[in-house]
Amino acid sequence: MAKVKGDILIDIEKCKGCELCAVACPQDSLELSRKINSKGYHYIVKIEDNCTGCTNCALVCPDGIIKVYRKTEKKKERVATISNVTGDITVTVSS
Amino acid sequence: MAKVKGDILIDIEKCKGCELCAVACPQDSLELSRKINSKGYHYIVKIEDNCTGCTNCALVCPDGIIKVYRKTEKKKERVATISNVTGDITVTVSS
Amino acid sequence: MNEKTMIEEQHFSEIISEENICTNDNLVFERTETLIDTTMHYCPGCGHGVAHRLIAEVIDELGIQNKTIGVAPVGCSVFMYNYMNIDMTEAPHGRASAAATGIKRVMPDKYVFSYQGDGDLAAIGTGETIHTCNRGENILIVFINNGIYGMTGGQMAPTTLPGMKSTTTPHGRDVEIMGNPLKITELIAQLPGVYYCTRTAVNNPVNVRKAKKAIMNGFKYQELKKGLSFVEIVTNCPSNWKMNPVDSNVWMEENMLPFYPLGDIKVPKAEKGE
Amino acid sequence: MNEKTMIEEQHFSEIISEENICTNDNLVFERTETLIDTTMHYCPGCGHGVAHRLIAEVIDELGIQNKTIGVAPVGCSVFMYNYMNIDMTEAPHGRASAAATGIKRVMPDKYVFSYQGDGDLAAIGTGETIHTCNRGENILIVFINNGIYGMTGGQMAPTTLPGMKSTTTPHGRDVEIMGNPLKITELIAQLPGVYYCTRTAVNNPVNVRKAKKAIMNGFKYQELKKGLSFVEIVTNCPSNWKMNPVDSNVWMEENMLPFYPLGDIKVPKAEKGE
Amino acid sequence: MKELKLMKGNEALAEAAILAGCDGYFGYPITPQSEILEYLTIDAQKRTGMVVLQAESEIASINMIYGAAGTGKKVMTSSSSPGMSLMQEGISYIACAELPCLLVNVVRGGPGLGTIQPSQGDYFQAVKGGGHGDYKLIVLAPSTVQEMVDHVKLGFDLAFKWRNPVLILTDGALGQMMEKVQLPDQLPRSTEDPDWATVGKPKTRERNFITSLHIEPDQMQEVNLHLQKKYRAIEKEEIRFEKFDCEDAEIILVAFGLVARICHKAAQLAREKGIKVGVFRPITVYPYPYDELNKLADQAKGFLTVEMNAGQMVEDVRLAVNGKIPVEFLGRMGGIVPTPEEILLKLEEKFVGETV
Amino acid sequence: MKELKLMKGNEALAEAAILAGCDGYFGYPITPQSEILEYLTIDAQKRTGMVVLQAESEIASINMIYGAAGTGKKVMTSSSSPGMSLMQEGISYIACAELPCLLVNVVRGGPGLGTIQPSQGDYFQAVKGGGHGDYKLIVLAPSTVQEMVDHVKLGFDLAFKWRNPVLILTDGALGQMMEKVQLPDQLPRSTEDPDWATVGKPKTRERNFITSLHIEPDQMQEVNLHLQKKYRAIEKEEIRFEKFDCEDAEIILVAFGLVARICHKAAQLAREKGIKVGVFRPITVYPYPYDELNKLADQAKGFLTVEMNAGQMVEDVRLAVNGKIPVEFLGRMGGIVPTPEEILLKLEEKFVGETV
Amino acid sequence: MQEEMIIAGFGGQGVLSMGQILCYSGVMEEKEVSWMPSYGPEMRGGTANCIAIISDTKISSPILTRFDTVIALNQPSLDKFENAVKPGGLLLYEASTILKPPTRTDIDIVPIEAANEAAKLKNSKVMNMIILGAFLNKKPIIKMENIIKGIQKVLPERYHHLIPLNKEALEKGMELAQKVGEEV
Amino acid sequence: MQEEMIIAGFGGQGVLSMGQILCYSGVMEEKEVSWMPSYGPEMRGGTANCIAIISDTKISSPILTRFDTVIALNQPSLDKFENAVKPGGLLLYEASTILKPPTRTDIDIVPIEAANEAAKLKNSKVMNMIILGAFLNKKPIIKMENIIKGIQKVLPERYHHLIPLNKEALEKGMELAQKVGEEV
Ligand SMILES: Cc1ncc(C[n+]2csc(CCOP(=O)(O)OP(=O)(O)O)c2C)c(N)n1
Ligand SMILES: Cc1ncc(C[n+]2csc(CCOP(=O)(O)OP(=O)(O)O)c2C)c(N)n1
Ligand code: SF4
Ligand code: SF4
Ligand code: SF4
Ligand code: SF4
Ligand code: SF4
Ligand code: SF4
Ligand SMILES: [Mg+2]
Ligand SMILES: [Mg+2]
Repeated sequence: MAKVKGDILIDIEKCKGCELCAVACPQDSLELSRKINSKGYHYIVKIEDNCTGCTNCALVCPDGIIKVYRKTEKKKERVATISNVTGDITVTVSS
Repeated sequence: MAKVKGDILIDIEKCKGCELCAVACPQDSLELSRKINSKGYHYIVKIEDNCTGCTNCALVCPDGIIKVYRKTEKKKERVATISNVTGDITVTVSS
Repeated sequence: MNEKTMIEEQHFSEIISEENICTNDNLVFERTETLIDTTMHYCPGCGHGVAHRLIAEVIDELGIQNKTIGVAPVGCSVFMYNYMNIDMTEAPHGRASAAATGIKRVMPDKYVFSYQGDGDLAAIGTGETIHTCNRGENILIVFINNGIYGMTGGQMAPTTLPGMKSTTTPHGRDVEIMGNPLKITELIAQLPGVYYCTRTAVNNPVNVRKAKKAIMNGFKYQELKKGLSFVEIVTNCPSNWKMNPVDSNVWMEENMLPFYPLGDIKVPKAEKGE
Repeated sequence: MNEKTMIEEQHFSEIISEENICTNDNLVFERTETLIDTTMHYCPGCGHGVAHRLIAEVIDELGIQNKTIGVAPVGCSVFMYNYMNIDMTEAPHGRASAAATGIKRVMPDKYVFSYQGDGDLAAIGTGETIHTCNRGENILIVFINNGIYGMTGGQMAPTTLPGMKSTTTPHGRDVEIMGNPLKITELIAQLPGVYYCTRTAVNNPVNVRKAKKAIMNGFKYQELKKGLSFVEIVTNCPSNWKMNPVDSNVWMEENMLPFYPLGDIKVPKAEKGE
Repeated sequence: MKELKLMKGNEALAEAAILAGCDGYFGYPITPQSEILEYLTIDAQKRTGMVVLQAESEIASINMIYGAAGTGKKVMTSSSSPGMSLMQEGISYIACAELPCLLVNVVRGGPGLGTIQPSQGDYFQAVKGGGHGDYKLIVLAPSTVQEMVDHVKLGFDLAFKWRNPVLILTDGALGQMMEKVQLPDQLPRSTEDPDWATVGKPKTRERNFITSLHIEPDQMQEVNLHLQKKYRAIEKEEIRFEKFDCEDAEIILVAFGLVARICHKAAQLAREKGIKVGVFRPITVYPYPYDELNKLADQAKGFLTVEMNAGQMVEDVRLAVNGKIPVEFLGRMGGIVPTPEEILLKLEEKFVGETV
Repeated sequence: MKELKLMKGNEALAEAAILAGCDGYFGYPITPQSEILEYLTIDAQKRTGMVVLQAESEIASINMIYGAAGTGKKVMTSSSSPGMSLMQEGISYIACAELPCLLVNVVRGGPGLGTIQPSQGDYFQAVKGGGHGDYKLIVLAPSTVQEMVDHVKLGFDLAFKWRNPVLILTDGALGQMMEKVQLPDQLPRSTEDPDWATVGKPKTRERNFITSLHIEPDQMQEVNLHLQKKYRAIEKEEIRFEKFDCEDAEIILVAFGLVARICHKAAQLAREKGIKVGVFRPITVYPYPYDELNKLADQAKGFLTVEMNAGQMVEDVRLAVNGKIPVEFLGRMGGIVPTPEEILLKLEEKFVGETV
Repeated sequence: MQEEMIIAGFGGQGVLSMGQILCYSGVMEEKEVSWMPSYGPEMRGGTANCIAIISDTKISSPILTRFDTVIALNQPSLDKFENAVKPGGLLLYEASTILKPPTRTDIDIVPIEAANEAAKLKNSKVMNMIILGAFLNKKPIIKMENIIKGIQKVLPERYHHLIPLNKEALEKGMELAQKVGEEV
Repeated sequence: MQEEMIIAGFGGQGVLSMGQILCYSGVMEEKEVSWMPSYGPEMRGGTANCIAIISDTKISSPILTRFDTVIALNQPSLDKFENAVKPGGLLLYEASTILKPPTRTDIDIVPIEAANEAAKLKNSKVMNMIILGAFLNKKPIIKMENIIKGIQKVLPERYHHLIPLNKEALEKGMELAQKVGEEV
């Protein structure tokens, strides 16, 4: 398996299973789960560990529920499209 | 004086004295009267007898109150812009 | 009281030429039948009168008085139904084209036209204008652009020229605040539903003839079910421009026409060469 | 009951990769602050969500949350104010640009935008749209064109494609009856008051980036008091197109985009070369 | 007997329009009445040649109606509260020009964008005049899906009889619910042109024109007096209402539309408890059955008006009763439908012990 | 004493708006009120920085108001009857969203395009609600040019006190006539942002949003109940009226606006003939002075309501009187103003001999 | 004192300002005043008029149908309002252009050839002031000094140099009316 | 007889047609019926429901808040309507996907694993018919033959070949419900 350079966190409780992220992912890392969340939607899950952190999935996600992480050798400035974040990254399930 | 080929009838009681006919007349045949009609307007009168019956005055008269007559050697078909008329030509003054 | 000669007397004295050629045989122009023989309420020199007459002449020439339904706007021409001897409806301000749509849809075989001022058609009625045109309703819209709200006493219209004074732009239209004059005719010409779109004027005999031709085209295309015809007539409003009629026409030529150039904007392909 | 594993458990099992790089240091993308952290009511895959996010991101990047006032339409995005952490007004159907005009005129130093669907902006709101654009109000209009009335359950919009089925064109849009789809964006681009006018989409990452750039431009031009910016976003409506989200995006590419081609329609002269 | 169908109120009304020989429908979508337009787009045109057009707005709709009604055709539009508000100018024009047409308001909860749930909050707008000037619509208030059907033909008939716009004032529940209906036979579409219609002027008659402009006060007053005279005649001839168990009733529930049905149930519950309750339902809310209610006031101890609003028709009830007996009010708003139980409670609280 | 000016009602009202520190006017021309916009375009912007914008329609105007009022600024629009009808949807939104603003209806004769002459035919629209749903405007009815001035500041004050739109219901005569007025001092324009206003959300507070959408019936009912509670409070606190010679009056003329002045004259003529007549003039027609009228009904033998319409406010008078004494009506329409003489005649015909 | 009058003529003849001057002057004398113009499109090209009321007590309706005084500046106005004069009232008209003089016998009729006189004063615009002067001669309800103040109020600043001419016209009107009085 | 019920679930689960079938069947038996759907945007993605009333006598309100029977096809619906069952009433729910079962003790509770059973029938769409069958077992208010007629009315012509499958599903549901009854 390729060296992992990226990863994502999906707030699956808010996922509506539209699969647009899956289509957008150049790595084919994403797929719909057989299971459903409490809203009744099949949600998206990572099926491969080959994420490059390209942010494509997050860019097209209509529900804005994907966080993208990327580890690079030389830490670059954040790209223009990204906002400053300082908050906690744990994903909580809304009750 | 040139041979008279055209003439006009103006329903002066309906004339509002706008003088647009006078401006349009290539023969400068028309002018505002010093007198006024019962609506209080100075009305237009013919001051020259050189009318060619070109219909210009009638075409621009906003109040449609000019009748144009033209006598030609060989009677031609009426021009496209003219409608059929059979009525009486006396001009009545509206009370 | 010697000045107060009866007007009736003067009347005939002034119309009799040396050789009386005023006989039916020689008649080449008179008020057309469908234009009712009454004094119109328009101000002296106002272009509405000519525009009315041209429509009436076209109706008579086509012999369609019994198949024509007109829609009057709210604006100075609100009383149009008093002057046209045809069936007419007076529509709410801005909605003449919607009313015309309603009429045409339920009576597709009749000729339907609306007649609207620039405030009516291009301000409050913009939505109806655009959509009537876009649907390609098979009607004729006659658009009287005098750059002002005539009826209500001279307020700014969407078509009022930059810098032009009106009662609501007492210091002249400031395009920074009010935007530029709206060339609605160019705008609707873009719409596929519009078959024929032209801009005319009635300020001189040549233009009057052209305007009549345009109106005639509008009715003919309607007969052929071609879609929407749109005839703009740039006119004067001497009263609210605060000019005499003659000057108003000069001002119009010099100021309105450069901004609203006369001529066809959209013509059927085959006819372009005409 | 062995299938009924608690969802919470699955959650974490699925997000942990071999080497956990999900640390703050490595974070490159997350929901921007101004987009409120709640589930939006939109259908799965609906483009409104992305459009909201992009606006929120631009606001955050420009740091103008405290100076921005948005106007939501009536349409699926009527609840926009539940998702955007900024001051907002929900305007009557079609009137968002008039409301935005009102706001901007009395608060010229604030950033004002309206966000409107195709029914809202191009049907009932046509008059307001044209005149807001024509006045060159110094605001941004974001126009969501999904070719349908989403909110009310899939009726024909002015932008519905020829032959396209909707609940009010069950046999497909017949352009003979309903007219052609209205390209309002091309129309308003003609108006001098419009400074910047572009058509974008949010169906793939490239387009999302472009759409964001367009929105960013809109806000920047507003800062520079350049006049009106108009950003159309062609989107899907999976629910009313009766497709799954993925198919809807394909359909959009194949059917909507040929009719509504992406790209700039009017850009400031100096920037054309950019 | 004809087949009973199960139909949604909106669709039943649309079907009834086709069957009534309606010539044209012009409308704009809005919940909870979009099914009317949707239903008509399926095959109305094919079945009868009826014109069906989705307009660009409610204002366009009402003005298409204005134009088309002027041709003497049977035309109609429908909308729900906010859309109806936009039509008020056009309605005032139509009323003044005395054009027959059918309007439908499937009322939802207001004010503003409000909710799409049922309400009776537009009563005032419908009967007092939401538009400007002194005019009246004939207003029918169906309470069943069957009446949603019946009032279409009745509406057109009244519209043409009086040359007056007729409004069906219904609500989201009646529009959305399914109930049994029996549909009438297909009637032909309009064939003869009324003599006032703008259909193209033959040489043989004076031109017709439709206008509401009467710039001279004298003329305008003439028109106003003429309209008022017509309204007085309508008030004489066209009042419709329904009484239920009123003969011996000491308390009378007054309600229109859907709420009247709930009052029936409440009255039943009351009678089970030995309280003599009747129900009075105006079917026409304009013209309003003032006299009938006034007569009932001689017999009853009190009225309870129940509405899905903050108290609108109750003013007409009070005007009818003119102080003879107490008129109480129970209203629910925002899309909430009152229950028979709360009506009973209110009724007991206000009248039992004391007056009964 | 400040200088007395002779001013047209419309211009006086416009001047009063500038002096009241109005932040913005958005409007569309219509006779007989175009002078308001025209006057403001002269130098309002220069004098106070007030925004003055000619909108493309009345619908645009009211929605510009809707947007601008949401920022907490003092904004206003004006129109006349047909234009006012077009604003009904927007007004219903504004009322539900509880935005303060000032509306002016310089009423002309209707229905339809009607006449441009004065009328009171929009009373129902103003006080019962021309738009959809249960809402109320605070409605002021000036009867002099001076009140056209005074009601502007009063209107803004009430609008902000109650977060409610206020309507000045006047007519073409009051708009066009010149009378003496005394103008108030210049007030500053809005300086502080109300805490509910949409002015840009600082980190320190929750976002503000202006909406009238409450999709859930429970929520919507909440909003409705809140509004109704506010209206009850307004009805307690804000009733304004004027009595003239009512102390010993056996017959009371009830009229609002211009007509009240004519009633004064009629009352005077009556007193000259020995008939004890008083005049009651509601200044606020919503909230309506029901109680005060009801009290007068204990003392008087009869009321005569006089209006320039077919009988609109008379319903409120009847509701107030609740059958205690007869309430008669005299109305003129179409721009015709009733004369003192005909009022006297009617009064004698209805009440003299019999009741006096 | 209560004077209810209508002043009617063509638009442009100055009928509206005549009424305004009277009202402003009335204000100077602490009277109640009301001025009500005809308005709307019918003004265009047609007749314009205004109703002016000057009174010691509160004024009821600004719109009336019977008047103490009718001032008519053209034939249509004369035709329209002759019958609106209260019995015993005053009908004052510009006589130069009138073809059909009034016929009532129960009122005071004062014809003034104001247009001709204005022509003599070389300014046709002051015709209305001549008529106003004539009116004030017949009904001296307001002091001349206050009328002048009224003119100052109504006339835009840039025309104030014409005040002397206006005064002259007023006086001419008074003189003409005086003569009519004497003739009778 | 009067049966007031609400059927709630996700859009697409066939809750609306369940109610319609019951009502159509009711019409066949000359009963009064009323069917009222939830409507509007909240349907999208969220829950859908309909209120069905079948009665021997005239029906008053189509909108109710307390029911003789609640049928819940998912967790949100169960959560929302559990308390809307009248005491002694019936709460019937699709149990395969339910994490938090109902807790009331004063009502009849009938869980049916209809989704699982539908999977066994190889057509997830008939889940609603299984539930309907179960309901009819508990409350046999309408004859099976009329239910089939109702299905014919509601199902578009092109799906009529599926009627036997639907019938099978109904019977399966009755059977399952019967068992639940016996377990208790
Ligand atoms: C709803 C409504 N708003 C405003 C008006 C007032 N109004 C009457 S005509 C008019 C504008 C007329 O201008 P235009 O359409 O240009 O026609 P013109 O008189 O110049 O020919 C306006 C604003 C009205 N009658 N109805
Ligand atoms: C005056 C008025 N008319 C109609 C409606 C009903 N309505 C609500 S949203 C809408 C159209 C929504 O379509 P669009 O603007 O394209 O937005 P989308 O939902 O597709 O994003 C309509 C017709 C309304 N709320 N108000
Ligand atoms: S960040 Fe890129 S590679 Fe990683 S899951 Fe998302 S789209 Fe795929
Ligand atoms: S795009 Fe977002 S909502 Fe859609 S499936 Fe992916 S994570 Fe879920
Ligand atoms: S017809 Fe021609 S020449 Fe004769 S008067 Fe008219 S314009 Fe002049
Ligand atoms: S154009 Fe007509 S109205 Fe004008 S002056 Fe000539 S004749 Fe008279
Ligand atoms: S006001 Fe202008 S447009 Fe109207 S009639 Fe007079 S000149 Fe013509
Ligand atoms: S209906 Fe269409 S536009 Fe609306 S939320 Fe659903 S997918 Fe989006
Ligand atoms: Mg104009
Ligand atoms: Mg859309």
